[in-house]
Amino acid sequence: MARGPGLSVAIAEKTFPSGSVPLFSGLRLDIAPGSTVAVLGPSGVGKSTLLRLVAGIDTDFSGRIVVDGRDAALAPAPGFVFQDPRLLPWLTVGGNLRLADPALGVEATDRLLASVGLAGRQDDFPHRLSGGMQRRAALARALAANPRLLLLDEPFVSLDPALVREMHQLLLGLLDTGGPTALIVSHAAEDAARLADRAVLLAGRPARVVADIPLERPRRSRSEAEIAVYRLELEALAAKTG
Amino acid sequence: MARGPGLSVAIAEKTFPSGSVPLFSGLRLDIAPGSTVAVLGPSGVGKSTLLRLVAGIDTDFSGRIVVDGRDAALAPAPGFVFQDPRLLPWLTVGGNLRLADPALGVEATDRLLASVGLAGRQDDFPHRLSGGMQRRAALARALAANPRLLLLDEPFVSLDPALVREMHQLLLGLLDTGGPTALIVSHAAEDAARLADRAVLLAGRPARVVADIPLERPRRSRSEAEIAVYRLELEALAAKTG
Amino acid sequence: REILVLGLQESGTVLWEIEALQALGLDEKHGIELQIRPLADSRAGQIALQSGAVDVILSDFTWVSVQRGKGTEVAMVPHSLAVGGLIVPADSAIGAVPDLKGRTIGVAGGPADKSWVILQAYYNSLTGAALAEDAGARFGAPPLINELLGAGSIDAGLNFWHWNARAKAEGMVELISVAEMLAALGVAEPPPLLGWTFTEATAEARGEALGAFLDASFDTKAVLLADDAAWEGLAPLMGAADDPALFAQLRDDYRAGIVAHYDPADQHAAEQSFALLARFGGSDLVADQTQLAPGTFWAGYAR
Amino acid sequence: MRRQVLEALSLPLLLLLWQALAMIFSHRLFPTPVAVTQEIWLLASEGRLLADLAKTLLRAGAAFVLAMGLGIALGIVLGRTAWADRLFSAWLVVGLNLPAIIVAIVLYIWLGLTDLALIVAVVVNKVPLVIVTIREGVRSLSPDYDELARALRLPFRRRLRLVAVPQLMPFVLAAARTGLSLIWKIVLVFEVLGSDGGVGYRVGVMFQFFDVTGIIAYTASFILVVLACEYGVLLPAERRVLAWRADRA
Amino acid sequence: MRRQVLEALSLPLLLLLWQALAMIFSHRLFPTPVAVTQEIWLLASEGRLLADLAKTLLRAGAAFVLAMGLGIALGIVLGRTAWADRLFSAWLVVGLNLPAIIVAIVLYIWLGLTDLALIVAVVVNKVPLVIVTIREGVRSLSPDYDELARALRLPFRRRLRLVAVPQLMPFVLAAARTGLSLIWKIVLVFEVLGSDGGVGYRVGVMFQFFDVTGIIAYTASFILVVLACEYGVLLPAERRVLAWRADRA
Ligand SMILES: Nc1ncnc2c1ncn2[C@@H]1O[C@H](COP(=O)(O)OP(=O)(O)OP(=O)(O)O)[C@@H](O)[C@H]1O
Ligand SMILES: Nc1ncnc2c1ncn2[C@@H]1O[C@H](COP(=O)(O)OP(=O)(O)OP(=O)(O)O)[C@@H](O)[C@H]1O
Ligand SMILES: [Mg+2]
Ligand SMILES: [Mg+2]
Repeated sequence: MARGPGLSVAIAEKTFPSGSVPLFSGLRLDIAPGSTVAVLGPSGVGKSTLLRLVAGIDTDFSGRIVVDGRDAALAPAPGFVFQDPRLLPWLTVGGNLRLADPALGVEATDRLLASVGLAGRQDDFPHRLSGGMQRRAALARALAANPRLLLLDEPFVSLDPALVREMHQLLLGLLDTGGPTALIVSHAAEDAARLADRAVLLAGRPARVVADIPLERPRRSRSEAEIAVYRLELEALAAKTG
Repeated sequence: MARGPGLSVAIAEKTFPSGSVPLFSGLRLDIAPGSTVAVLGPSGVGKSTLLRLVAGIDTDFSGRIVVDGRDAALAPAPGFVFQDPRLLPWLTVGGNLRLADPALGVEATDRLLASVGLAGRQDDFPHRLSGGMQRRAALARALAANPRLLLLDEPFVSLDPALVREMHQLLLGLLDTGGPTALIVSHAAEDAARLADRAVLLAGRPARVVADIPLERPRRSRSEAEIAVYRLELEALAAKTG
Repeated sequence: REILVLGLQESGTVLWEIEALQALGLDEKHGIELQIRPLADSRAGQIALQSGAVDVILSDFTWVSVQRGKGTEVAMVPHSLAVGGLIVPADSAIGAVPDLKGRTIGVAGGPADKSWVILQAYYNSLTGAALAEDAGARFGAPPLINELLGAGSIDAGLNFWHWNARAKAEGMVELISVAEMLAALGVAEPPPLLGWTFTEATAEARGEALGAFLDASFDTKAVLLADDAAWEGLAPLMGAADDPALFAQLRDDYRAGIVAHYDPADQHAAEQSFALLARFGGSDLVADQTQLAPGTFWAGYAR
Repeated sequence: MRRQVLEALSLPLLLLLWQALAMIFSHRLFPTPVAVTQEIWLLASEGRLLADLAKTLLRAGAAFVLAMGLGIALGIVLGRTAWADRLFSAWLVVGLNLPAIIVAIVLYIWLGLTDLALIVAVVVNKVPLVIVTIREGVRSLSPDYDELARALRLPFRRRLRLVAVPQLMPFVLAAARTGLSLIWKIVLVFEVLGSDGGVGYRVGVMFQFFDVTGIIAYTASFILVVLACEYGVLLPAERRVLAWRADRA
Repeated sequence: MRRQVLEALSLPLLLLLWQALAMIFSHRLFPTPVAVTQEIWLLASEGRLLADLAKTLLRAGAAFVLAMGLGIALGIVLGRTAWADRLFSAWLVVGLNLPAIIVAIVLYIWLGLTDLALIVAVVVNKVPLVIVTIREGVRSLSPDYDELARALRLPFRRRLRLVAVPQLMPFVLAAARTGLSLIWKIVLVFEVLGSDGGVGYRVGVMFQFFDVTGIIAYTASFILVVLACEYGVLLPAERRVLAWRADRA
């Protein structure tokens, strides 16, 4: 498979109609094709907004966000996990997956759902799922169309530790073989330590990149000890700004 | 302030209309007045459902749930944090707090919002808040009426580590001085290790209490080391069943 | 003075007579007081009579006959013989009824309108064919027919007399009146199509007042028939205040329809017309009756 | 199970109540359902009931389809584009409140006394109502799902079908249910004003005789058709489309 | 700013269009707005326009309040209690499709030609429409917020006001906007059938003479009142209640 797109984020200013202080002002961020970036930062700093801008959903800002040479809004659909599950309640779980890829066959649906621990739930409406199950369904939907760009807003929340490990494995497999570019927002340093090859810490208002750390050891070959070190490093960093 | 109510949960059977296997069957759980119980268990085991039953929201089960000698549905309003923020979008943040307590004054609102890091946001509509901010507003709403029973479904999700610590402090203060009875659902062993004086682990379908561990050291006097021990203990336990 | 409530269509031609009646003081003379309840259209009159809100309305004889057939005890005393006619533009190529073949006729009312039924019967008697098949008919409200005739979107109009009077005043020509058609079909005398209508309960309980009112009405008619001066005050009511030609047309056509005498024993013209209507109009016009219901014309009064 | 029983009971219960009331009052202008049924039979076998019904159904059906289609399209446009909504806000109010009689006069004069004029008049009368209802629906579409649709880059038609329509469904259903009944009522009025047949025309004729049994017979047969629509088309469609909501309850 | 400008332009634009069309066609039955304005002035100063308008407004207003109140209450009941909804499902369809003329006959004959009969007839005609719209709204109430209300043990009135009404708002607005216009149209019909004044009565009389200018003058003055309602009451109320939605956009 081809590598994921490179990203070039240059936000001159992003202010919400109601806000006075801009959320972003002169933010620059370049992301290499196929890399996985963990986006860290305190609650309310602008992480979700950044993902929305990169996804081309929110176009109300000055500046330019380029995905693979094209304007973000014109780039192909990213795989997006919103901060809430945002499943359409009138579609079954399977229907929600087919929303992302109308051509998704029965088998592919089965396989995808099984990979997030929801085997056999394709015909249930979302309200029959528990909170954590809904989030997993949302993750499955984001992956359904094999997107080249993954934008995941706290994808592992509401999952028990065993499931989190499973999801880590799932993503590791995907990131290494498929090579999509990924932005993952998470408050758990562990997620970054396992999945990312770069961590970006946002802080302040307007938000700025206060730390930009390469996690150089290729994630497949990281030992548990190395992961623990990364984790402690990131936690310490976050503690300073939080 | 008076102690929180004692709880006696005896669910003969709880099955969802669509489900075949009951979710609970012969579940018993007694909770002492004023105690704080962490409810742990894998995603989809029935934690949120248990909270709904105890809150008296879901009355479609056989058995009996007694809160302070009364049927759960007839007991006074608990402070409930749902798994999603569930703020009413047409009310401001202040309006959402007053939903729980119509008599809540301006000052009390200010104080409450400040305590969850949302000082000055009372007149914003919820959609202006970030995901983590909305969760904190929901927590503030649950605390607004000084309820004697707290039912918190993953209250610290989507918060950065610093905020989680602040929220821990907030709850610690409340639990120790006010003495409400509390059920806290969380996947983070840390939350239980710091706040709970008892941890209940649910697993299986029908869900059963597979572990019921007293955290005997009073939470105020727990050292960081003791907390770490508790945490590892709970994590190990969860790993076995997850 | 006894009070009698009349439900009358506002701006209807009947108001001309009432206005004259009051101007002549004939109500006082006959010892009654008339209260007019204005109505917006003819359907409102039927509702008003049935609900007891008024004592007397104006309606046509088929309605009364059909109501009697259905068991509602109403009766009438003739008020007017005025009928409509077939009207065409002055330069029309239609010179006689058979020329209607292939033309478009605008008919006031609907397929069950009395004039339309009679025209069909007349056409049939002349040509042996069915007019409804030979010509295109469009049905609509009376003013709409005049409007469409003026605009040239229909070739001929079959309208009520006062609408025809207006059309005539604007230069249209009446080809043949319904009375003439009836005559040709063998109804020698014009039938009294419209009459004062009341329930028999009213007739019984208030026969005297009713009689007094009918006396006043016939007296007024006599004056209107003979005396131009009585018309003078009516021009505004007739909507012809500044149109002498229209005024004269309306007055003359009105006079042509005035009922001078009433003998309940002699209803030959009405019975004949009813039978004709029943034969050609069918149940839409006369329900299931084939004969004028006995007692349609009130026996409690004669003039 | 119980659902079907209650639904099946609804109409008989109404008929029973009607019969009881008619027997208590026993007035010529208040016929019993039995009498009306006989009348329907009579009118259908010997009269022109079926032909009239067909005419009216055709007119009402055509007007319904046109009005709903136009109204939904315009409602969506006005709900989404604020400037158009504002610019035409007064037009809509005027359109809503234009009496049928004026529309009828204007159209009959322009288009003549034709079926086309009648159908156009009905559509003109009904469209503003559909617009208003659908516009409220569009205004209350969830911006969250909008974001989702944009993130997924859903093409317009899929977005409409999968995201917008399910949310608009309650409004469409309200517009359809009220719409069908309004359209038939307006058709009645226009048929009285100028047409050569149809239920409204015949009811107008019957009104001349105060033939209440006949009027009710005609009305009842039309209502039976609408009931058939409701139970045969609308309710099943609604159940299918709103299955997710029923599943939840 | 721009919002007000567009809204203020809406009506003049319509009048301009009308004037242009009237001048192009220049037909006696298509009066210009200027002619209509003069006619309004004439009818108001010398005729009975104001008295008629007052009568009709009173009737329409009373019927509106009653119909909305009853319809909302019944709509909520039917939306919440499935058995009642099913048991009365056919009744509602019948109620929706009962022609005005039948209701008018029955009520005028029972209650006499009174204002009471007129208002009751209008209410009977309109209530089913409100019920259908509100019922759809109630059916689409969020069960999540319901749970919240139950958890907070909100008493009935607060629950209604703070949780249910804001969700029902789009449906209530749709019902109110369409309702006002429908009620006025039905009042027109009933005034023709049995009353001694009011806009409908006068329009009926004017129709006898095809006094189109007069009819439009009467209609226009009523529509002006409705426009005043829309811009003076409905829109501001809507903006206040739906502030949260506007804030978001
Ligand atoms: N309305 C419903 N209909 C059918 N099944 C339901 C319904 N609600 C919940 N369930 C099922 O009940 C089970 C327990 O759900 P619950 O939400 O209580 O889980 P949970 O322990 O809170 O999980 P999580 O940690 O993922 O939130 C799940 O298997 C879910 O599928
Ligand atoms: N529609 C809006 N109108 C006004 N302000 C907004 C809006 N959406 C977000 N904000 C503000 O923008 C800031 C960033 O929000 P964002 O959701 O991006 O934060 P976040 O980093 O994702 O936080 P969290 O971790 O809590 O989800 C917050 O202060 C929030 O109040
Ligand atoms: Mg966020
Ligand atoms: Mg849960």
